[in-house]
Amino acid sequence: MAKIIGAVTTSHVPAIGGAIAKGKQQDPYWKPFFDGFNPIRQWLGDHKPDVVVVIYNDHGLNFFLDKMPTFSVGAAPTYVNADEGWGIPSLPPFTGNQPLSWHLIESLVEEEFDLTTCQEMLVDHAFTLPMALLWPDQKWPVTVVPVCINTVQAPVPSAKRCWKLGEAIGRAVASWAGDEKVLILGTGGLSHQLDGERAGFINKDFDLKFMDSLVGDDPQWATQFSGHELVEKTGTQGIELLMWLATRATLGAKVKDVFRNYHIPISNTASGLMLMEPAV
Amino acid sequence: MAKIIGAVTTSHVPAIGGAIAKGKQQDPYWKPFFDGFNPIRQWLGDHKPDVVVVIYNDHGLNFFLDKMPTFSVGAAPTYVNADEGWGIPSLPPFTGNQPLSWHLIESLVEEEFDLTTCQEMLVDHAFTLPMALLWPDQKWPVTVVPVCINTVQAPVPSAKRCWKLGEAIGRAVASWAGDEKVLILGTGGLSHQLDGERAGFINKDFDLKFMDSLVGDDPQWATQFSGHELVEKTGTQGIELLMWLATRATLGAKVKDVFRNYHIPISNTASGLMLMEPAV
Amino acid sequence: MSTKPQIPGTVIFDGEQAMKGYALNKMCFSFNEKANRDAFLADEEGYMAQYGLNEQQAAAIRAKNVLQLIAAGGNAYYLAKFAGIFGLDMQDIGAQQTGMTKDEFKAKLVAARG
Amino acid sequence: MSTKPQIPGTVIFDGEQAMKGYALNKMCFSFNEKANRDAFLADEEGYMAQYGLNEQQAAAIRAKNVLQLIAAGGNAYYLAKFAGIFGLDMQDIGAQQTGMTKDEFKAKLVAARG
Ligand SMILES: [Fe+3]
Ligand SMILES: [Fe+3]
Repeated sequence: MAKIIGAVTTSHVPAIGGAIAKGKQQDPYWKPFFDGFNPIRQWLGDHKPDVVVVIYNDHGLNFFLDKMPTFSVGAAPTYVNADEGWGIPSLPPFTGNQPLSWHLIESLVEEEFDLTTCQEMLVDHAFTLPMALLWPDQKWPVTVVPVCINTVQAPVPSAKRCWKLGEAIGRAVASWAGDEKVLILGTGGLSHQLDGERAGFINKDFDLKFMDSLVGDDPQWATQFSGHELVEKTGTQGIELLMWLATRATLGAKVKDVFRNYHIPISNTASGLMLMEPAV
Repeated sequence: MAKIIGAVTTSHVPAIGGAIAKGKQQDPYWKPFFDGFNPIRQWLGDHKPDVVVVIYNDHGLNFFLDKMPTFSVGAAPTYVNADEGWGIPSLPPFTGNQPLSWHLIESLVEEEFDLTTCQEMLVDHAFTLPMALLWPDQKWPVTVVPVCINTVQAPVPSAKRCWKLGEAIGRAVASWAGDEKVLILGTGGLSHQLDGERAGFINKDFDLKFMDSLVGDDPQWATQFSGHELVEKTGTQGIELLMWLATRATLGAKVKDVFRNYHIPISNTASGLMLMEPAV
Repeated sequence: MSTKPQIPGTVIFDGEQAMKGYALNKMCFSFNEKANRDAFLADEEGYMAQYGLNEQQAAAIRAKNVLQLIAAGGNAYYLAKFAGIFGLDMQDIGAQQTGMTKDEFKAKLVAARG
Repeated sequence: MSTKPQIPGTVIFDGEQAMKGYALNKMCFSFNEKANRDAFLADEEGYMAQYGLNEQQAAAIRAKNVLQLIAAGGNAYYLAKFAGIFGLDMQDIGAQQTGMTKDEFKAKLVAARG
């Protein structure tokens, strides 16, 4: 049976792509961010996952407002990205895991998740850059299954619903007949707001409390808040923490808090990073 | 407060468009089908709905497999159709009811339906032809909200899930601040199978039992069956009866059985027609 | 994906079929537009190559054989648009798949009245 | 749609905003492709007309003013692609919206470390 061996949650911003392309990882501005990934890479080398389920949000590359899904799951043979409008360098293609994609889709629809299935799908920086942070040589040693959550168009799914989605993904992986080691990678947040007079808003207190909550006794703590309240507390794009909730939920009730990093700012974003393992 | 004044469920097939275009309504082949709509038109003239929520399935016009939603809701200012590949005449555009669309979307996402929102949307014969059967002059006296359910790509949503969707649409309409009279129009089915060696399969016993169930004490009778079982009993396209279930569910526990028609065949399809009112 | 009991004469378009038929269905989806239908008719082989159909799919298209198209991963909803190019109606399609004449197939439908 | 308490300096991109901004956002979505970015730069007015921008939207685009673009229904995720055409980064955008210099805005971000 397939097994979730761990989950990584991280922030994403397009500027990371620029920093990688220009080799700025050790510049004083970027060092505290990039160095945070060293222990993760160590862990990946030791644990060698076979598949990554990437829970992320599209930033207007694959989806426009004509067809905007709440939850979409990729089922393509390969996934590529694009320059997204500002010419960021594109990364090598990712190989899909179509049988696992369809198993996830079958399981989730059975559990009354109203998915949009994507048999062709562009993946944006929220997908590609965290992968490049985990595997800097960009020779992906894994296949992938993209799971995308809408944060572009309100209403976005509630934190409660995203938690349930993550739980169902956990059950789906556990019921998969293959023997793959699965990593869940959730990308987004933490607090930041790009638009409006409140641009530059960051909420360190909330972020730290949120990170604590995920590895504590009440990992569903953040699900008490509505989408509107989460925007108020974390910024218009801080709502991307929904990816972290779904990711955490795949791991079950208790987890091992393996590693954390938190750094302000990368671009306009409070950057968080966590590695969790399911508690045995 | 807005109010659902009734629901019509009907079959759809592209050939109806050809019959209308050629004025064949009184040909012996088509007469038993078209005449069935006379009492419905009478009722519409008496009750004058303001808005129609059309629950239908797309046949590969608006959605391809690259982005295939389980449930999608239109939120466009206008909806047009297209020739769909075989040159059927296109009908006058339909005016959307965007405020009601967004109210439905807000309500349904709040209730954990994972919708795809469509701010631009082509509507196919499953939407346009039933409208033309209700209003043959094609001067639509109503605004519309399209709700589309996937029957193209398995897994399709379960009958249970479609029932719940309909219930939630009923609650959403009831909570809408406007004073519109709302008609629900569900289109699809009844038993038919276009593809495979079993093409031409029709199951009259099941269809009649299903129609009875909708106005009886156990309107959820058909929700006991899985999607696979429904295909077995009603054909690969007979599964479109999901639209009827969602439509019926908008009306609440008890309904008045106002009118029914059933005729075999139109094209390869067993054609059913029902008009129900919520019981007061 | 395929653990459910078979329904005779019936292929459920599930993930397995979808993976098999993507190129074929994408081509058929393009036939929603008249310009594309015309382009196909003008150069069938070139059009199929453009969508990357495999040999099984191309042969089924050349043969206009619906059962073969389904076996090659075709989805009924998209295949209908291919059939439309040749003015085939659903009774033509039904007759072809069941090995009946069109009149026999129509009679079978009427017989379902019981 | 707008019954929730206002968050100061913040516009939630809900249905109301979406209805207002569809044409603008559709144009910005097109900037995912370099050919479209180039076409815009070659003829800004013609490109805007092609997408049916209203006067408020066109004026905001001409002014490259983010707050005006948001007021005209622009969505941050799509607007970012417009900003990218001019090589503006998120600190430029932040400074413009908050009325700070870029250095002041950067200092504000660092100050969030507490
Ligand atoms: Fe983001
Ligand atoms: Fe149909």
